[in-house]
Amino acid sequence: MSNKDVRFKIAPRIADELEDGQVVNLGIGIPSLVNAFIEGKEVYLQSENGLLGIGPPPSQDEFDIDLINAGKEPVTLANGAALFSSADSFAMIRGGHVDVAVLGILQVDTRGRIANWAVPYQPILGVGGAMDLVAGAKKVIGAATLFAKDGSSKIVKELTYPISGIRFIDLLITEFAVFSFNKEEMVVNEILVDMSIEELSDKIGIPLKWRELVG
Amino acid sequence: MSNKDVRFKIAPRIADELEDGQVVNLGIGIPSLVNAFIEGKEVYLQSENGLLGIGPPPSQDEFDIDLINAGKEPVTLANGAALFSSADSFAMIRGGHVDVAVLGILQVDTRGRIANWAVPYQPILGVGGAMDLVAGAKKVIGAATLFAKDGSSKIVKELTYPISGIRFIDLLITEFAVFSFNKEEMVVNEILVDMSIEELSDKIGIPLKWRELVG
Amino acid sequence: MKQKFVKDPSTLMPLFKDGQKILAGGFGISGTPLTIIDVIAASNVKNLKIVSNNLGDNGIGLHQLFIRGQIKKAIGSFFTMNREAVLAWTKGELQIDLLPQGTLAEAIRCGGAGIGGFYTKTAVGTELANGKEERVIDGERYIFEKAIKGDVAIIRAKKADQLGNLIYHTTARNFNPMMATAADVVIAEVDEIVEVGEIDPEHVVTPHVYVDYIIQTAYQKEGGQYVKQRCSI
Amino acid sequence: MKQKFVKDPSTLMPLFKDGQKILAGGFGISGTPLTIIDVIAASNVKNLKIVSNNLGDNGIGLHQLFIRGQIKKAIGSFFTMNREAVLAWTKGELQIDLLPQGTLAEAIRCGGAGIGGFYTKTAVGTELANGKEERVIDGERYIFEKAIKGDVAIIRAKKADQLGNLIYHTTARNFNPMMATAADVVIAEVDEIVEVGEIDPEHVVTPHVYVDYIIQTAYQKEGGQYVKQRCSI
Repeated sequence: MSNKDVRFKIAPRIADELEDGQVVNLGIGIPSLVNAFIEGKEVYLQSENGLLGIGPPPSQDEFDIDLINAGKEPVTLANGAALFSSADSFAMIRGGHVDVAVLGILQVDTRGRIANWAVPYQPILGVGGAMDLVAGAKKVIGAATLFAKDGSSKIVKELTYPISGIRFIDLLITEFAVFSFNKEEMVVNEILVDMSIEELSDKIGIPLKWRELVG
Repeated sequence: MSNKDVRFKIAPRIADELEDGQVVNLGIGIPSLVNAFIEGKEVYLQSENGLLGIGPPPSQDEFDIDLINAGKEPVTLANGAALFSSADSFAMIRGGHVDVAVLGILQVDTRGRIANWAVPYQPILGVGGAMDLVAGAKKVIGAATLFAKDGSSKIVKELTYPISGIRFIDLLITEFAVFSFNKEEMVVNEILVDMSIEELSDKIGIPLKWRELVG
Repeated sequence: MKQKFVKDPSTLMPLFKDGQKILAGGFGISGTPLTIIDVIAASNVKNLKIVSNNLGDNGIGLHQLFIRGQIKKAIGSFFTMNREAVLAWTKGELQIDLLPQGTLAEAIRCGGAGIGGFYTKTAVGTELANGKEERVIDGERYIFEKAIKGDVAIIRAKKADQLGNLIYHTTARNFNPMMATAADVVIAEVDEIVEVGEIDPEHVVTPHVYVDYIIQTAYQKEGGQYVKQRCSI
Repeated sequence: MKQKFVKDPSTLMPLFKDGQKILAGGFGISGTPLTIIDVIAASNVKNLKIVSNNLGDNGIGLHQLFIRGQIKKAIGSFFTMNREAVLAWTKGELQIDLLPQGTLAEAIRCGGAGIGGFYTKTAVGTELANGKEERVIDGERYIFEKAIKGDVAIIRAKKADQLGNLIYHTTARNFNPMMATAADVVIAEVDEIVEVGEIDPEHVVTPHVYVDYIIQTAYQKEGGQYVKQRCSI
């Protein structure tokens, strides 16, 4: 699969996790593609620059460069939207009122802590709302291709990239599998390719186990 | 003069101190009477429950029990008014955006610290916005009859009533005289009755001096 | 769409439990959720901790809960006018936490905003600063205040859309918008419920994410007071 | 009524001085006071400390001030896209204080609200918490952040009335309302100036007390970008 195909495989799987009535913040990158797969679901998209209720992408006529999402892409207002300041928006995020944040990640450790804002040995000059979302959202879903460009696994025993917060994420969705983190333990919820859990373990170099399905 | 006459003597003198363009918060008691004497001045009245721009008292038709000032008296909206929450209102007050607070006082010491929210040996169960206004307004004008019901002077060397904050007020307006506090020193700006400064000093038991008029 | 509108307010009764901390909007009677307070009264829950500017008046609003002995502790800024409350406090029957009005408003805002606490210049050097940490920041004295959160917030708005977006009416806004953000369960009492889309996104004061239940008020303004129109409970 | 509307923006030039801390609204180009920034550029003031989410883009907005070497320090949340700024920082020519976006927004709000500082849960345990005080409140970890204030705030709104009451346009609101509260001098750039009374008191976002000067924007939206319409300076 091309990188683009992979991303478009991950996005609808993320959409499957979203539930009617949820307030969801979609990060930049793969998470932003999720918007295209939630039609029919009553999900309310929050944008940290000050909007609850992102509508469908604008037509040529609707296009307004002032009305943008956190990735600075033009958007529209959904029916029932609300506009507010950045202070009010981050009060909403940090205060635990966003049900789900879907965040692109660079690394995740096997307990569920993520790195998604900076690269080692590079100037650290941008963070945006990443840390607020990690600290504040009720549920955090990580989204990423499982392997970096250099072939290394993004799931690691210890983060080597700068950490984004002390909070453990809930779910990691990759093109190979869906992982969940319960009580700081990583388990496999679902394998999305024709591969055994042992093969997947070998591929990422970390022993994996299935989530125990409780009654 | 009856007590009512006295209060109505103090109120217009306070109004004289207010300037066009100022945002003013009028406290409960004598300060609330000032409203009647500012006609013709462009003063914007702030009410700490969430309003900038109090209009004239409501007619029978306009009366709305939801639209009240901080003293819970019915008010109207002035042209150009703005409504906001209590948090935003006290952000405005505490943040130093109210030009003048006119506050009733129980005592003031000779440096300009005031007591205006509680009585000694009584349960302390109400403070409202008093301390926020003392701490936050750019200028504080104290308003009071000079003597308490028991005949004691409200100007004292040391407060015996609970203090309202560490801030020194700027001006004290009584029925006898106008006092100002500069660099923590009390001086007499103006005597409003037929009395010498020595007679006034005797009356309150504190030596008084005139403000030195500079330039 | 989640059905937030509850036709019969009495069905909300199970939301209230003994010992809860309840944030109640209102300044005097203005902006007070009178109908929801009637539900709490009827529920007979006890030992409530009430966070509200004051405790209602004349048997209306929170004063009703006080009279019925349902309140264990009141956290607010102005109880002087609630004479029985003062008496109950003197007798040790009511606990009171007194905060400056602006500190109360800010603490509730912080509670809803993921802020643990803040430094305010209000009340420095006064009796209300007793036992509170003081810190000098850039040469100015401040005291520390912790954020306030509640189990349930009961608020009063003018209009809700079916999603739960709210707008308020004049100074009846007061503490309601912050309280809407700072509790696990938020119930809004409104005059009017409209279709989604009828409130301009620029005018929404409380976005729907904060609101769990909406009821229509049973009270109307008549002759300078609120009069109960329907026997809702 | 104080005349806040300034017809010729260039007359505002004396308000800007070397070494000032300037709060500049905007998220990307949305909500950025482009005309006021042109005035600052023309004023040639130097060593500015700019508080803004980012530093504009493509020679527009704050990027212009950066290119002209007027900025000594940038306090914001996202400079990664300003490649020359990153380079200048590497060379030691530009100081940068990086804050999480929500911490930045909250610090500015506190600056305007008489709050000295606050405890936030954002960034706990990260490199951005280095050197910052940590405190556990009710079992949760928080870090301390000081309030931010400026000498001048330059903000962008949709509409002002002659008094200075402001309303905003969609997501161009962003940092502007907080910045309006947190500086000694506040200049608002708007699309439209209307008579007092034309903005509903319920809809005012920034009350007039916060606004010192109002100018009409020289920019209009055309073909997906802002284009300067009048040579204002």
